Amino acid sequence: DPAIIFDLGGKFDKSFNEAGYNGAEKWAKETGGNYLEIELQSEAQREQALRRFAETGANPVITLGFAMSAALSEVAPDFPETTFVTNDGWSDAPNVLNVAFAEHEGSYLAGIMAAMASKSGTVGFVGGMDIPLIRKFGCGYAQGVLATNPDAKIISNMTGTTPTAWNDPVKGGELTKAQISQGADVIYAAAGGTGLGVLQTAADEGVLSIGVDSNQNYLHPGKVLTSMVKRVDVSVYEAMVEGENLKPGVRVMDLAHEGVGLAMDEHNAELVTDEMKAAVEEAKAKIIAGEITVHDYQSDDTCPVMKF
Amino acid sequence: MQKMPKWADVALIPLLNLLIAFVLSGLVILAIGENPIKALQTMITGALGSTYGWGYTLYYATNFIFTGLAVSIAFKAAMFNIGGEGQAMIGGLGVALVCLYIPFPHWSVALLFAMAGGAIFGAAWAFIPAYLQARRGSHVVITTIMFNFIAASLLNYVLVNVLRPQGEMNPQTAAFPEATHLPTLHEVLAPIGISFSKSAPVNVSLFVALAACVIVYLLMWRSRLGYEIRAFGLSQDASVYAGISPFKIIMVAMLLSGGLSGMMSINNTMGEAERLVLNSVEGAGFIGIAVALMGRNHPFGVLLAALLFGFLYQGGSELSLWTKIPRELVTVIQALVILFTGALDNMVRGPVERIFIRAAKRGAN
Amino acid sequence: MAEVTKGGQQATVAPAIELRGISKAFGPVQANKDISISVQPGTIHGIIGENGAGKSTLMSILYGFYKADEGQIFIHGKETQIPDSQAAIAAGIGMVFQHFKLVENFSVLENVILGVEDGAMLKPSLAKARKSLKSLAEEYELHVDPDMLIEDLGVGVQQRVEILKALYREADILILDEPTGVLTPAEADHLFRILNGLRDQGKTIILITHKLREIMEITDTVSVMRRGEMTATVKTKDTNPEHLAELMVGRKVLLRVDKVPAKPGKKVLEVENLRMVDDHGVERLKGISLNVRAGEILGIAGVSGNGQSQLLEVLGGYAKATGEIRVNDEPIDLTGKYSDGRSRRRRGIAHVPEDRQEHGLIMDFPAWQNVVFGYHHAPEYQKNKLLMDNAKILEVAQDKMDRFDVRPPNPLLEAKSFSGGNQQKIVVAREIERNPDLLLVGQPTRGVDIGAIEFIHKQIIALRDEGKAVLLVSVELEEILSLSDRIAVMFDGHIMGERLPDQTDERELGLMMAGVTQEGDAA
Amino acid sequence: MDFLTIIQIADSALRLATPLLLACLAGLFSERAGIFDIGLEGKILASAFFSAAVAAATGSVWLGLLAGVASSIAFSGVHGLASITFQGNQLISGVALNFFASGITILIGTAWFGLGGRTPSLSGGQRFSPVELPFANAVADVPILGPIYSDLLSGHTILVYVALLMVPLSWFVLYRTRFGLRLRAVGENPAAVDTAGVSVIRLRYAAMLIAGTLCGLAGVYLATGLAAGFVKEMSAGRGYIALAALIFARWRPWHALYATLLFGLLEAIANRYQNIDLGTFVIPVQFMQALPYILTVIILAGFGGTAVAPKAGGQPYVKER
Ligand SMILES: Nc1ncnc2c1ncn2[C@@H]1O[C@H](COP(=O)(O)OP(=O)(O)OP(=O)(O)O)[C@@H](O)[C@H]1O
Ligand SMILES: Nc1ncnc2c1ncn2[C@@H]1O[C@H](COP(=O)(O)OP(=O)(O)OP(=O)(O)O)[C@@H](O)[C@H]1O
Ligand SMILES: [Mg+2]
Ligand SMILES: [Mg+2]
Repeated sequence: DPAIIFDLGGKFDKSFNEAGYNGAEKWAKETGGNYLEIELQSEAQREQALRRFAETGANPVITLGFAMSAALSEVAPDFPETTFVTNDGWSDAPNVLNVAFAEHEGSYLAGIMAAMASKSGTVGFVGGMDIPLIRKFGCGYAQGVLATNPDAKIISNMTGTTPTAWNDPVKGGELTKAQISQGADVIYAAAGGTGLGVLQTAADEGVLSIGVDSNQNYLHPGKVLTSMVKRVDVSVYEAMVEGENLKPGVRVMDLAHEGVGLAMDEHNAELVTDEMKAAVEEAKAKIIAGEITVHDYQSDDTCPVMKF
Repeated sequence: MQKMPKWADVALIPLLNLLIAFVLSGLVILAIGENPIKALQTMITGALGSTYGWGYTLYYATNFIFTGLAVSIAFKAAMFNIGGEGQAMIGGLGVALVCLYIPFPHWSVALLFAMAGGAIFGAAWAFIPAYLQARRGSHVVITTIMFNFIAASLLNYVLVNVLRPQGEMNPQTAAFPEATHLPTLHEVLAPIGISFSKSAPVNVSLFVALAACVIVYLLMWRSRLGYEIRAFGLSQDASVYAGISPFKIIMVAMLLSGGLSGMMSINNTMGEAERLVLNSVEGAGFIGIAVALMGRNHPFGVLLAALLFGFLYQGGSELSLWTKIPRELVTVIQALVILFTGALDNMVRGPVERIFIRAAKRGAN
Repeated sequence: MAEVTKGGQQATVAPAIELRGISKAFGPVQANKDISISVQPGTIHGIIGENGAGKSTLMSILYGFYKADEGQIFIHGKETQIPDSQAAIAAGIGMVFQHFKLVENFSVLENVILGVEDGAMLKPSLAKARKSLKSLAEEYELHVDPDMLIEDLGVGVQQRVEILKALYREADILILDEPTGVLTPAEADHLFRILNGLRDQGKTIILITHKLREIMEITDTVSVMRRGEMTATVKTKDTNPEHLAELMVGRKVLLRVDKVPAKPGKKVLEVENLRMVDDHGVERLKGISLNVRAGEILGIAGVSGNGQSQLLEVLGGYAKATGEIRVNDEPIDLTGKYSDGRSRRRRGIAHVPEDRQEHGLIMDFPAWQNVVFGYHHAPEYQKNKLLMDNAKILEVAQDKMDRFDVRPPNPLLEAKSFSGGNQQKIVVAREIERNPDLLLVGQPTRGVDIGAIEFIHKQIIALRDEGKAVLLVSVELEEILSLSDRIAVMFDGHIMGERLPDQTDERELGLMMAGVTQEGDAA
Repeated sequence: MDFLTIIQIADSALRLATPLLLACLAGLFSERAGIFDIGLEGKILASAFFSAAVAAATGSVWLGLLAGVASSIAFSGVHGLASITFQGNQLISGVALNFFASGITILIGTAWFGLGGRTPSLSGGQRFSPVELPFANAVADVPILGPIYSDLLSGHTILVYVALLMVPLSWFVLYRTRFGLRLRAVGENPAAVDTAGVSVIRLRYAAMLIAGTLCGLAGVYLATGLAAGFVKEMSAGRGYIALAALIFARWRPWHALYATLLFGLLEAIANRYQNIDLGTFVIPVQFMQALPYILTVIILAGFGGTAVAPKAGGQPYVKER
């Protein structure tokens, strides 16, 4: 059987891990197979979970979150027979499939829509914690915004520095209010549970918000401009389908491979104008074609358009 | 004037308490439609059934011994140090700096320096609260709570902007050099022919922790300083009459407390992760409060309580690995254990005591 | 039904209080064993007994503070259940506890109405209480400022508040547990006048005390308790102090101190112009000058709260002050690094503090650890540079407790589980046995039974006869007069003057303590 | 910084202070009665969950409120059982309850809604909606006072006004009523209360009841007033901050208001001015996030003076050793 290891956020984090969970469930439903799973609770469990699952012959062992990188590099070599999958993480071990998502590209598109939907010319970004991954989201977003409206103003906030930063919708709401009072009328949330507070407050205050990771449009129909979906569900689903004979290596989940993208559905239909659609499609095409390169914060730990 | 034999006091009562706690936990498990017996088996075999299980149980216990001792020392001086969390974080920073920037010939030297680094940084983080308490009377509970938040911010900044290697996704330092690798129990025991799981993170820090228990015992119960700390904690007025300096005691107790919290990092940071990660402490500072209180603020009580929590942690991991029981159940079990062994103690003690006294009376006449 | 003859007239009435077969155990401690007494209405009944005899326990049971394991209580002839103090109050019982039950940071008024407020709102209750307090004050000359906070009142006044509490609750049975322990003779006399007044109104009073003088002076009947049992009940007029003392301790007790005349040597302690201001900025010592010679006892008399406590604190090293203090001609540091208790001890000053529970002992430490309290740095108690020699200390403790007849002689017991007198013996043993050059003693026999008093007095005299200097502070004029070789009277932070015990009397000292300057004294 | 911004920050401060204030007052009643309460965090969390859950299930926020308060009271009850009836260690009990809350809420939540402890987002009658104070719009244009009234004071959920009302109320109860007198007495010297013929036990349980209720309201406000639903661990340390505020306020109602408003204000400011760009470099966001706590310490040190806790605080009332 395959096994999946959810990160500390837990499989119901309404975003990243939950997407993975949905992929696994999809597979389970279709094939009727079942899979091993664990929601990590402590750092020391990372290695532990990998080993225990590998020992029991689970294959592939799918992990979510960049934080698994170190543990993978430790454990993978001890189980050459097993294929490990890391979403977001990285390991040079030969039996690891590295799935890399191009959040910056997805966020870039989100930025374009934000800029076009914004009447005030001021848009907001609320991140969970000031860590590289979140900067990657923010930086891509900012590039998209500025590409569309060079003199747009971007207000960026981080929620906190303790683990509760990801679970504080109240603070999320306050940050949103603060950004609105500074003129923001479209706000992109990349903050897990805290993001729910952002979307909620935006809806209450009558401004638009942009969800992240999973499709969160349905949370407030007609109030959520779109969601920058990260198809972890696809990655997990495919890995489970290929099962034993999954090939290690690198799999890039970018726009080209539909690994990231914007959620368009009935819930945000009337918010999305044709111009937006057009602009997004055009940018997407250009990015795929390489005519536009969205700077990836991770590549050099800098963001040309935004200070953190 | 013993109300009941010592063995009953130190063994029987706690066991009865534990029993109640586990029975209740069992009911909770039943309530969420799982099999408590199986769950208990999973926990016990998972945590104590193999050297592997022990390896993790002891690893967690090591953390809790340090933080537990830390809290208990402050308590003995009548101070409630809620700041173990922050002190441990900053201690980790100290350990990381030592390991990253000093080239070490051998792990033993590295360990000594890391211990110093962790202890000094941890103590430093306790210094301001201690000083403000001693000089300005600012309540140490507030200041240590605040310093937990401040520590989190500081660490977050340092790991994201200063110590994080370029291109590293995780807010964490580079891996420590090989020379600072602490031998795991496996590596320690293999030479003498005892085989111990090589994948368990328990390492020589365990021995440091055990040593710390003994040293703290000697300090608190055999040394002049310990005598003064305990006296001060029980009666400040009397201590002043006896010529004990409140300032000295408050500072010393808090610095020792912070130092011990900080030293925890040799286990989780240097021993396990071999790099400093953002949430390396993950609540051990708060668990320390429970451990200290349950251990009656006595080093050996702390040791036992720490083992118990190590067991709960490791047993809990196994639960979430092999059953569909959500990880939060473990938290609930911990809560019940703390509640019954710690706070509802007398619920059992009262009746038992009466039984013994009646027995004694009957014996008398 | 008992029959008493009082003031000539015959009376046959149900006893106001009758206890039958009361027993009470605290865990393994049998505090009261099958106790029965009955007290006639309109009389004052005294209860005496050694420390730990069970007096307070018995009365606390009557007042519903503790519940008896067995036994019945009859009030005015009819059986009454007293599960809690509320029931006791309802039955017309009031009690002044040995350790006051007052809320320190409440005003007198608030303390008085606590528990008997009428109505949910405070204002009316307070107003009403203020009025009746006035009238009570008139009636019994119990004057207190109703708005003062308890913590700002002297013990004497605090006790008045306790009595007022009882009267306000219209108690007709009043229990007083060692009321005079903390009072000056003047205050005590005042109290007795009040008690007599109450008796004449037909109220019934139970008085626990260690002072036979008071028993003889005011009670009609007296019971003696020993080791939790009621050993005797006699009419006061048919007995005498010596006999009572014997009943109480089980052996003959020497009630007066006998000592050889002092042979004063060189000055050990010299104090000049000592001034001290407390935390509230009040000047408590206003230029004290005195000296104590080797081989003499200087007694300091005074109403409590006139600076004696501060004087001891300064000399003992735990309060800062200005002026000059010399011990054996060496100046003592009053403000610097070495103005602490430890340095004082190093300089040969031992100190039996006024309050053994607040200062003298760590109540939660076992006796053996208390025996080195303050001297825990002394070389002989150390095993090596790092560790203390607990085995040795335990030995020393056992030995001291045997020689000082501390009961029970078990060094492993926590200090708090000893009765007051025995706690005091532990402190005295600790301080005297260091054989210091100068011994500071504050209220050495407060709340201590006569057996222990006799013993402690002997120890102090013995030390003085070894040629040590002793500074004795006590509110007990009797004690001052019988122990001291010289007497200084303190009032309002000044020394009013000095007297020799054989050339003065309680009257004169009393006047000086009240601040009345005598000719020839510079105040 | 223009006037409007000040209003907005003050507005945010008021919202952020409300849960702290309610929890702080809860702690105040508890500790004034001599029972330490570091279980505030847990009570807030439990109440937040049950209020949101029941509101979601029944569609009525008021039923949610009842459920939330009830759960918090239940927690207080256990705390009372441990620290009053069984004379246990009050700190341990508090710690245990905090653990229990963080576990049980998610456990039940998962079993109930299958959203991993989250409750569905609340909407309409499932949450408290803002109440406009009378003439809010009318006076809006009056300079200075207008905005203060219509933007700052008006437009909060009812619970905010309840919380503010609780301050004078608590003061009145504590200092003007028989109950208050006895409550304060029992926290200072239970023996005095006992010998005055009043039941220490009953008084302390009463205090627990009040504390439970107030803390419950704090949780309700978090989940159904500020946020729209429960998210695991959403109390996010506010219970501890409330505790700090309580000590800061030296166990006095009005000071509790000031202390919590201060915390709220500091947080609001930190939220509003998060990355201040000084051209050459940006003040690190982490610094701004730590600022409220740093300032708290500084202010506390500046104030000086020891905060004297109720004398009998923390020790169970034991008559017979
Ligand atoms: N609350 C209590 N818990 C346990 N033991 C107690 C308690 N109160 C008193 N005792 C014990 O009961 C015995 C009687 O105590 P009690 O206070 O009645 O004596 P007493 O005659 O009042 O002594 P004293 O003259 O010193 O006041 C003593 O051994 C004391 O240690
Ligand atoms: N009151 C004092 N006046 C003058 N010198 C002093 C005084 N107190 C201490 N000293 C000096 O300071 C030295 C060290 O102080 P102390 O007596 O505390 O050493 P110690 O007792 O060995 O300390 P510890 O017991 O903690 O090891 C003493 O040996 C003495 O010379
Ligand atoms: Mg007594
Ligand atoms: Mg010494």
